[in-house]
Amino acid sequence: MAEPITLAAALNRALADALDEDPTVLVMGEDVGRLGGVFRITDGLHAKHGDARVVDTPLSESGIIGTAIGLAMRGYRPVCEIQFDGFVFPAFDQITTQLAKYHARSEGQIRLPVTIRIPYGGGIGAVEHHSESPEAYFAHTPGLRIVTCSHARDGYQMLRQAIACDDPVIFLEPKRRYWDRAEPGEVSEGLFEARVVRAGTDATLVCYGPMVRTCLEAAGLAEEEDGLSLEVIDLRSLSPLDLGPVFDSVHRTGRCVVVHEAPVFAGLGAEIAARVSVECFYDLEAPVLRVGAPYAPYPPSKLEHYYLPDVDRILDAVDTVRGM
Amino acid sequence: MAEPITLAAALNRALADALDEDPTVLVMGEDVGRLGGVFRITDGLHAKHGDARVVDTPLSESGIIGTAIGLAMRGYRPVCEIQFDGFVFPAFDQITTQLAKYHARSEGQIRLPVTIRIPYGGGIGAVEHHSESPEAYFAHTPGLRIVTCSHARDGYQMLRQAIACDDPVIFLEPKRRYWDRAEPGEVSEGLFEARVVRAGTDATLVCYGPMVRTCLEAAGLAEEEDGLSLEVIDLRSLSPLDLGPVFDSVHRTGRCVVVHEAPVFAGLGAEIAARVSVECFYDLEAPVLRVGAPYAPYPPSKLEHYYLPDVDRILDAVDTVRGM
Amino acid sequence: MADLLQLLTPEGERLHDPEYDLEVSGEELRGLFRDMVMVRRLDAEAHALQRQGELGLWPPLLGQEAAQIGAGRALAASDYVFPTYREHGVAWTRGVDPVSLLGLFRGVTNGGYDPRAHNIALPTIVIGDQTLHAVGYAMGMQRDAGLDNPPGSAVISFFGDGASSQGDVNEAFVWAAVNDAPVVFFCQNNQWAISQPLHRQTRIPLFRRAQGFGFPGLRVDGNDVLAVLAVTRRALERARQGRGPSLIEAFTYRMGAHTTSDDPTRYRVDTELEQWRLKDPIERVRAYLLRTGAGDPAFIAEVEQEADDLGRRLREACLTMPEPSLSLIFEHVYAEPHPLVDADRDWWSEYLGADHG
Amino acid sequence: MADLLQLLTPEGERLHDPEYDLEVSGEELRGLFRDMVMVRRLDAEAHALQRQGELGLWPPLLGQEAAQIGAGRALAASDYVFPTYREHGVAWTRGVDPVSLLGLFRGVTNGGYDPRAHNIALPTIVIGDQTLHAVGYAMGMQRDAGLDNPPGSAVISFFGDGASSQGDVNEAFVWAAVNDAPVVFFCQNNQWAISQPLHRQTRIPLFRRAQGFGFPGLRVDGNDVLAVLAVTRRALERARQGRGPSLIEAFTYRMGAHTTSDDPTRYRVDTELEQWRLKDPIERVRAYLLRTGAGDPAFIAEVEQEADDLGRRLREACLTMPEPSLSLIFEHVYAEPHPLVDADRDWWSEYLGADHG
Ligand SMILES: Cc1ncc(C[n+]2csc(CCOP(=O)(O)OP(=O)(O)O)c2C)c(N)n1
Ligand SMILES: Cc1ncc(C[n+]2csc(CCOP(=O)(O)OP(=O)(O)O)c2C)c(N)n1
Ligand SMILES: [Mg+2]
Ligand SMILES: [Mg+2]
Repeated sequence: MAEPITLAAALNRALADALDEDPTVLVMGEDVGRLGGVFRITDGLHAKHGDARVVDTPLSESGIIGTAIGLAMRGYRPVCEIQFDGFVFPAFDQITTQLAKYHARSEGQIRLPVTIRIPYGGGIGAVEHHSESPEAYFAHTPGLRIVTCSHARDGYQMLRQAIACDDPVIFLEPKRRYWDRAEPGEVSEGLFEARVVRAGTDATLVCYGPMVRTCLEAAGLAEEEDGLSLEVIDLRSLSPLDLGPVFDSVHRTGRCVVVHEAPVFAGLGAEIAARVSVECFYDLEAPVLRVGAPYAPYPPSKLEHYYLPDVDRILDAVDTVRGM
Repeated sequence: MAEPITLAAALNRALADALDEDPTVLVMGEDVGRLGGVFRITDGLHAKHGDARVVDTPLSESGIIGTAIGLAMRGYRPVCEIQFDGFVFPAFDQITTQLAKYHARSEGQIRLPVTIRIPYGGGIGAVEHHSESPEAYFAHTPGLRIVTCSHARDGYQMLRQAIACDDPVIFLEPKRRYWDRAEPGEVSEGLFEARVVRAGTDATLVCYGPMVRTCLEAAGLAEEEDGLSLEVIDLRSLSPLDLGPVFDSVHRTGRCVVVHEAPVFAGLGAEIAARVSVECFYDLEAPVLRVGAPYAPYPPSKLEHYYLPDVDRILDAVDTVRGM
Repeated sequence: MADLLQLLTPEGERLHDPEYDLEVSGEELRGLFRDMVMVRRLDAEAHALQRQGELGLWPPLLGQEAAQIGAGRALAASDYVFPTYREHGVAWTRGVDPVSLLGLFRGVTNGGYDPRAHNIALPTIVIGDQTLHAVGYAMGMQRDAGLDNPPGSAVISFFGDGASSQGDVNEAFVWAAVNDAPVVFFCQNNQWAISQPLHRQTRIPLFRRAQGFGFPGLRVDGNDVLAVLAVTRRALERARQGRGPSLIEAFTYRMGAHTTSDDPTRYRVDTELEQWRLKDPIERVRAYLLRTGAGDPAFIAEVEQEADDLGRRLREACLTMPEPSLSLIFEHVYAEPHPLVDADRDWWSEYLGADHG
Repeated sequence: MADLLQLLTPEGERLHDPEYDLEVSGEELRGLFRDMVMVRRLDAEAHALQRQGELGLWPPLLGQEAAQIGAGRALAASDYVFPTYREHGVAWTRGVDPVSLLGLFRGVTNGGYDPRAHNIALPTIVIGDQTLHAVGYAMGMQRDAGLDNPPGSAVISFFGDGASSQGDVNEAFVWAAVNDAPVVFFCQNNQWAISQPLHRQTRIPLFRRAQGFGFPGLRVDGNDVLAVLAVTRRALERARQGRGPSLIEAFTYRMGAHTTSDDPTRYRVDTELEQWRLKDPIERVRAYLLRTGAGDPAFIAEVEQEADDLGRRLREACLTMPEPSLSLIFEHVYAEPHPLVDADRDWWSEYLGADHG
């Protein structure tokens, strides 16, 4: 399958193969059946597997996660779709209080291999609640694993790996990249490993999900326009965080910029910056900077281009860490 | 009122005075009426003000916050009690999606002066879900203000100020300090200002809520045993964060340890460490260290003394930042 | 009463119900007709604007005109409304300028109008959340009046058939019941929640849900503006008198797509649509007006004309709607000053200033 | 049927109900009596242990023995149970060693037993959450059997009167109804949610809640072990046959404090307690046993003896319960390796090692 496909298609294929290969896998969520989900990620699954395995649910997110927990206790592997990032909060209690803690509570006797797929992030001109980046809430919750893909190549394998994982996994899908194409194929990294997606020597850009493409564009532009060599690292996993490659990189570059869409304040970038500041204390030529959203709710879409990190803001931060 | 009183009594007095002075103030929550709340913080309020103003609610946290929003839209100032930290999550959607965002959504036309009181943190030997520290979730949510008191003196005034604030305020009460006594009286700081609670020169301890007393004990011991001079800063407000005094301090001490009960990973300490690492980049003699909980759910209470920061762990971190 | 109250048949026959009859003057009738035609036009224009890329999204009310106008016109000015994203018709009855409904979907605002000016909250997008706000607001009215007196005003909360599955909506039923809150829960059962048919949410008629919480519920022909007006008036009156909440299930149909992003052909069949087209809420009133002479062709033409004018006005206003400025991101995050927001605002303005300079 | 099913009066008179009659052998009766005496003793011992500082907390089941034993003994081994923190009696019927119920309240574990060994989930402390787990588990049973076949096994979910106000519990009703899930919702209405009397949660009897969601609900004398056994068997049978969910409201009373931390004198009056003492669940069975000769004083003495032995065993086991080790904090956070947890574990062990060395 060398033919380039979209991230949406890759994820759809991952779900289709998981359903084919493992009879305990279920897909559940609002409108995942005939409609195939509002983003069509579950397209065709219901036609093939029917109501028992592709479950159109009532309009109740707490119900989706709560029943998925019960299904997992019975031996199933539910893959839940939350329709948009902004609609995961009614399920927050079930996710943080039950899903994240049941394995520890039961001292290893109860495993909850539940995958929660959430299309997240902005940049698609949507109305309120359709562009949130809730990753920091989940990362601060021990017991969950959080991963996010940035393109079709990773998308297929990461989703397969997430479904196969015996722990609960929050699988964040960068909705504005659903239509980006890449060649599918084997990926060498494990689900929880970061990847250097562009090698460089002058500064390190740390990013994930939708910001990977943006950072690569920034690095490309910096090279063209100023002959700057920026290293770009796609974290891929947010919990656990695989910062080894970041430390290695910053040891060399001495400069680091962390980029995400969520508000900077108490965002995941804070954790990354805090750790890099410790691990690379003697190598840092400049403080670790963070590029993200201001401390404000997601604005009306005509303003989202200000709110979201873009190539210019990233390069502005790079200039700053380079002392210019 | 110079007679020392407990934090619990100070908070009770603040609620009583607020109800007396402002007819729009309401107290609502589970068991806040006749029982006076499980911690007796609302003791006597129902007897004086009755069902209309001291509202025993159904057992439904989303209902408490959702109806408080409606009451606020009608011109009231609800002070909601969430019985324990671990029970706020069913209300997470109403808090993050509605309470935090309605003022921005309405472009300033709708103010929601709702105070949410939450007894939080561990150290009281409780069963699961009764010892959580959820502050980072709220701090990462623009539109909310988060404050936490550490003793009776601040407790009274901070709660009065929180209730008077025209924005939603999450008021975190360090439950294990409810029975600590202090002399009530005027406090010079504004609600959102940090305070240096002990001056020092060798290193800076940044803390809040239940950890303030622990840090002061650590500083006292360090002085006695090693003649170490530790500066202790009580942040008091977590959003906004008042880091000015912290920067001033670290400029002088060059060493900083941030302490909280919540898991270190993606906790509020990360934000503080990241900012101090930027602002004090050239003054730091050592990386900013964080002392908090490991990446694990709150353990059975017989293990909480390992899980929670204590004097020894704090001083161990101080040794580390002092290069020993 | 019957399982589905109807006062005006799809053919425009006036029915009489012993319990829920209604006296309507010719003028009232013409007013209701006009309202429905206007909001259908408003809806069509917004739909067209979205198709032409002027709006990012639009959730059409097509088919639900009678439910929204009947409910909206039952309200007193002092009552308060909590709508979802689809209640354009209700907003119309509150005197909200339709132009201000477009901003949300054009992406220039997350709100659009001043709730205090019209006693209608902003559209709630997160399903069900507003029902609890409505109960809280109603509890406030009770406190204004003193708990022992009838509140005199009431709240109405709109929600959909899908929303009935949300925990918050059911908690709202609990709270309203135990507080005897002056609130009317108005469920527009348009048969679909995006692609989910009603039976994914419930196995029994939705109006029966109320029984389980101890307050009355009834189902009304949601395409019959007179029946909706009658039952909503009654339910509001009950609430204002301090006799507590009720649930109205307006049985109607979402004639259009869920939103302009939706493709209903993937999940429902045209025959269903055809069935419902015969029950059009406007046609039956037109027929009744003409037959009874309460309205003549001239009047109807006049209304159509007015609707076209509204359409033109909407279009112009939409195209000339001012772009929001950067400051809107920061301005209203808090009611009181917040240093971090101020610092961000300053950084952004300086950065963009520099950038653009 | 009557509004409150009863098969054995407080005076120990056997009643007969046309619909819900029950054949119980003398042996069964003695067994139920024994169960109730044992769990009451278990409860009393744990209560005493808490008073002596050996447990941090204890939520007593005193007064709810019949509700819990009647429901528990209606279950088949293959059925699955979702309890709250108060279902010590139900755990007993599942063969869970009572000793393992103490660890949670002694602070040595957050669980205490292996749910898989007894088909009973761990106690759920956060009110209502478990009802959705129960529905999901039941949906799993349906899938095991194939959606078109009767599942053959069923799930029972316990919850309290207060829990009925939680969104999750009502969502569980929605999900169970639309899926015809083989689940029995067993509400122990013990009249109180800490200090909140029932009327803070509902204005009508709780069993009627089920009507609103389209499945049967009924109220049973929760202090009558025979009636509880009969209705629970019937509801479980119905579920196993694929006929969907039902709600049982066991009308009972929390004779003790909410937990050992609670002080009921602040919010309820002794006369209420006195009323309910006359309806004691155990006394009526004792009277019936003796009158019918199904049990003689010797048998009763024997059971008392057995209960005392259990009490002693509990006490000893509690006092000698091993302290948890540091590793428990880290060991089971994840099923698969997690580098951050490993790093934390290593740091803590090294730090404490150093510290203690
Ligand atoms: C909590 C939440 N979950 C999911 C969505 C996505 N969503 C928007 S509208 C809708 C269907 C709503 O159906 P219904 O309540 O019947 O109202 P209708 O759209 O038919 O008017 C869904 C699932 C949402 N807005 N909020
Ligand atoms: C979500 C949540 N909110 C609040 C609490 C605190 N709490 C523990 S038990 C209880 C009352 C429960 O009453 P009920 O459901 O009737 O069960 P009972 O205790 O009477 O058996 C409350 C409010 C909780 N555990 N979980
Ligand atoms: Mg609908
Ligand atoms: Mg109870």
